[in-house]
Amino acid sequence: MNDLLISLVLILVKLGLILGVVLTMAAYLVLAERKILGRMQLRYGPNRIGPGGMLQPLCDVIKLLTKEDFVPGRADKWIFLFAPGLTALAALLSFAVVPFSPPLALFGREIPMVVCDLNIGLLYIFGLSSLAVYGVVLGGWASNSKYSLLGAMRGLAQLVSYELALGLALVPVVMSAKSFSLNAIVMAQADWPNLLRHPLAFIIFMISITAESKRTPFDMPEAENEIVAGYHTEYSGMRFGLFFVGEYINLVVIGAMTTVFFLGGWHGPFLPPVVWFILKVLFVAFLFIWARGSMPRPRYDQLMHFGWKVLIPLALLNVVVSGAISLAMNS
Amino acid sequence: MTTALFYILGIILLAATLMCITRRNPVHAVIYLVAGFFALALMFYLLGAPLVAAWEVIVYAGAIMVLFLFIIMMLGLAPQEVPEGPGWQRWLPLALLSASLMACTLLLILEDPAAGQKVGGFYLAPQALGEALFGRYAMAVEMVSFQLLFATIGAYLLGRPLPKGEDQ
Amino acid sequence: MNDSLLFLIPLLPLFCAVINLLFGMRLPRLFAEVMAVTGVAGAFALTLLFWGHAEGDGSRAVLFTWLNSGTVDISFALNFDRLAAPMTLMVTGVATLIHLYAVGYMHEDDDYARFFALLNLFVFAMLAIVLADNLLVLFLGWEGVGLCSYGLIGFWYRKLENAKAGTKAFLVTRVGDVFLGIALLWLFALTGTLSINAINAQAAAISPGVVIVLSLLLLLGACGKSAQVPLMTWLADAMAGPTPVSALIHAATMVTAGVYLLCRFFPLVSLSAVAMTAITAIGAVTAIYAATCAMAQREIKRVLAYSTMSQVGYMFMAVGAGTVAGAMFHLLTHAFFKALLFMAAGCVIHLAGDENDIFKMGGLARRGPVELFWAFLAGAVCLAGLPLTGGFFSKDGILLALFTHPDPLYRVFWLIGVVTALLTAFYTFRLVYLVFAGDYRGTGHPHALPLLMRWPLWPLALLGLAGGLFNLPVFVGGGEALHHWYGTMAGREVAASHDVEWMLIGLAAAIAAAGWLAAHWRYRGYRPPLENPVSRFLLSGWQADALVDRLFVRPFTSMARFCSAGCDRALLDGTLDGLARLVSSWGRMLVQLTTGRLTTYLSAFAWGFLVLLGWFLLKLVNGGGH
Amino acid sequence: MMIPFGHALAFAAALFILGLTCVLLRRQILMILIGVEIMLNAASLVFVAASAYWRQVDGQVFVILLMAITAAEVAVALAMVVYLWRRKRTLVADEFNGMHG
Repeated sequence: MNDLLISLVLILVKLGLILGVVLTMAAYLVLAERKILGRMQLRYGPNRIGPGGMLQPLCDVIKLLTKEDFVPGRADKWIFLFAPGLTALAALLSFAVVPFSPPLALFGREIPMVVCDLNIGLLYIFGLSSLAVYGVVLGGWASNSKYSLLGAMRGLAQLVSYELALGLALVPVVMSAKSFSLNAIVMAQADWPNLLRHPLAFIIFMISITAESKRTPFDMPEAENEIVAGYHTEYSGMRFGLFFVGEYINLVVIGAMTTVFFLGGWHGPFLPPVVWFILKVLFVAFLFIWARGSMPRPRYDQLMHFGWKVLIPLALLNVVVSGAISLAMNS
Repeated sequence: MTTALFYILGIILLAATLMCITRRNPVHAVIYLVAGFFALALMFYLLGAPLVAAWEVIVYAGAIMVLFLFIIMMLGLAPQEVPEGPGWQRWLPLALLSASLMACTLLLILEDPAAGQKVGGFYLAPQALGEALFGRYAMAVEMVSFQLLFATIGAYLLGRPLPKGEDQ
Repeated sequence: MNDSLLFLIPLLPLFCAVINLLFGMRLPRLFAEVMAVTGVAGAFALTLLFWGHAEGDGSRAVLFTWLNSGTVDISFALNFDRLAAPMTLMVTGVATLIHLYAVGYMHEDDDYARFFALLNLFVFAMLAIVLADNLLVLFLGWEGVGLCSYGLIGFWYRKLENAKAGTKAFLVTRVGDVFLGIALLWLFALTGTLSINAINAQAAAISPGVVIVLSLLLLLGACGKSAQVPLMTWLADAMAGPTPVSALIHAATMVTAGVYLLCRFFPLVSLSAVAMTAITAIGAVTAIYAATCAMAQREIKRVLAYSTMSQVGYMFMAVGAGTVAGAMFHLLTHAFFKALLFMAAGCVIHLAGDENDIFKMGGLARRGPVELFWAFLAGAVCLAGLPLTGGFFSKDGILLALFTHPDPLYRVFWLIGVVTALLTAFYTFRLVYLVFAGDYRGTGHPHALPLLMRWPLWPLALLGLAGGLFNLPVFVGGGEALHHWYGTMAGREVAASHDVEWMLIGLAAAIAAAGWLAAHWRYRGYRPPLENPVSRFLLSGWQADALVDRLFVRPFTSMARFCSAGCDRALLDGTLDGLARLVSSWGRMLVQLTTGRLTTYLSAFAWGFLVLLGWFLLKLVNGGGH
Repeated sequence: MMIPFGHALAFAAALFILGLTCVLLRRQILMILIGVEIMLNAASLVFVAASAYWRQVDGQVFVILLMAITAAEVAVALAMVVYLWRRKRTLVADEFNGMHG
């Protein structure tokens, strides 16, 4: 009973810690993005509230919370209401399986630095990311607006298409770790990160994860100069905020996934593992912001063609070649 | 606790499916069905099939149902009025069938000693499943993958634009 | 030389045929022509090289095992013996000359590759007959020459009559082939082997009645290929083919295949006196029949065709009289002079501007090159049997054999032979006078004669005229070389006193002279063709086509009509239609079930499932779950 | 977790009946297809339960194969749905009776 209680408390503590860190990181990523984009476009970005604009996220939250929560007249009310939450929820739940540090020895116990080390962790993340699709699709559909629906369908087609390439890009990673567990995947990269072992997989992964997260240059579902704001055109107040925050939580998730799958997780010299982990996540997030600041948006059919005719065949080829190489190495 | 969870999930599954099949709006039906599939996936997990559970979510909820949604949205299907009340011809086979199916199951549960035995405590690691799939069942996997290929070609052919004059 | 290299003799033409068939139209014309000629000439050269292997019991070569099933072991084997060697030499030699002639003859035709391929293929098939060691190879060649002959007669198939003539030849010879096939299968059933030599060796063990039937079957088979009565109607029509084809197939080689077949099976056939008499009778009837027909023909090639039938009839008579050597001697000389005559006739037709009718020719001796006249005349005197020519000696040998036969019936055949000789001399010189003498009566413009069409005539003329020297009878100081060569295969020894021989020679010379004189008297000046019933009757070949039509085609047609209208349409179709109507009316009732509505089908599916489930439930209740 | 094998079967049977009901009663092709999916999942549940009952891997293998086959089936079926929609602008199953006898 004592043991059960302790582990329950531990899980709660870990959950709280992760929630706090992730939400804070998401909030400040918004600020970081605005500032970095500002710098790239030769302007300052938010700098009025707090030192260097550090309190800006707080003000944004207050503003969104106090705005009217408007539901369009002919919308499908219940779906409209719960769709944004789905996006944020799916992103948050992904962290349950992300290991951010080696197991910690505390009070004579081994405490794994992960909420739950599922042995199918990778598939778990996949399942949640496919759940996240529903947030976008249902939100867009329920708004009962032309642009929302267009955005939703774009998002759906794009997510379904690129999820395939994403999954195939991770097959070599699983092959070299011989496990779906994220912990095992990180452990397998003790010598050198997968980035060096599977560079093609990394490139495919990065491209498809960009499409998966609907970020520039693959932000067709919310392309503001084509379809207003896509699936969240009709949203306002905190529900828009949930979409918005969900997107930045997602950015953190992507950073964590990239770190775990390709950058060697918490492995690194000199600095404590947790610091390495956070640094790597932030670096990946910076890459995405950088891409947003410097890349144009392709046409929609080009996007689909690229996904189906280039990325997926390439990923398949990569799986075959990596499999053959690892077979040859083992025998 | 997990035993109770299994029954709760089963009831959620049945309830969600019941809601699904009675919805007039196909989008609602799909949402209920996805909820049901989640419950089913968790049941699979409880029955010691983590990999199947994950695939249930990824394939059924993440791909197949999404495709249904996509088609519904693309065709802009409005909630369909039921054209006519179901006559006895439609209910009768169903009622008889359901009754006899349930009767079969109940008989099995009551009569067959095997059905009363407990199931549980079984856990199949993904690796073992993968070894079985690509070892003993490699031929089946090949056949299924060919079927997928043919289905892709078939879907592509069906999806081409209609020749002029065939459109009504 | 290795025995197994014998295969090169037939395979060389086959190889060239295949090459021409596959690539002929893509290769230069010269290449196709040269290859076709080379293939046959090579076979000729090889035959000369292998000549020594034929002595004694000959040599046998096995290429591969064709069929091996149970006790049957048939190999693709060739047998190069004393009977086959001269025939092979003749076939390849004459074919070489004819190929050369054909190069000139076909120089304006665009379809040369098909022509030469078929021609080469024909030579291959003919060699397969001649060299066959067993019945299967023989039959392969037998059918092969039929096929090639069909393709070559109908070579200009765009004209309907040519295609029809090819079909007719194919079908009529097929009647004979059926009998041959029966004979071959029966022989196999009796002796358990297909080897010709083995069958001949075991022939004495077969019961006499069966031997008669077998011999008659072989005879009928031979009749088909050799255009003997009653299967003779195809040969005259076969003249629709190109002239080299007529020369090769319908004069020198294919029509003699029947004679060769009978010679091959001579040990078997000679066991039965009845069969021998039948062979002689058929030969005699054909000889006189064809000779009478030839007297009334108007087309030059048809005259020659009928004369061929007549001469082959002589060869049959020789076989029937028991002298294989005599038959083969006449076969060889006939091949030379008849090929010569056909090739010269081709030149004549060229000169007359594609005119076939001899009554529209005349004076060609002055119009054309003079050597053509001499070549044609050489062939003609051989055919007419003027003394000292090859034809004279070979024909005389046959008449002698007939005359000296112990059976008195053979005197009748001898008489027919003598009368035929008279007719032969008459129509031959009728042809010569009508074509070469007098003034030109036609309207056609002569074509140029290529050199290649002229000079192959000379070797043949030489062989025809001097062919007798190979086999001069003893009493005129000759050595009877051919008889000695054949040795045990030569058949009956023809023995007669010198007085009888001199008497017969004198008679033959007189008859030839008489025929010439009669023709001279009748056709020295031009006379238009007779228009009386007799000549019409002869012109149509004794109405043989009409007879066949009456006797076979019409009864067969009416029987077929009865089968079609009576049995098939009324009885069978009626029954089946009735059944079908019944079924389709049931079907119409069942069709009501297929509403095309998905929901109907699904609920039907549910009902079916319900039945299954009910059965399962019943079993569960009864069996207590197990 | 310990439950009787029969209970898992009972859940599967109930799920199957629900799917069958959907197939037989609904008239819209998409809903019929959804009914088919439900029935397939009922079958999967039986497979997984049997796999746990006999402690064998085969049942789960079959579920994986079943999913792949379902994916193929859905791809073709939905392509046909789109095709039918383009033909008649409706998805009521009984409208398509062009194959009646």
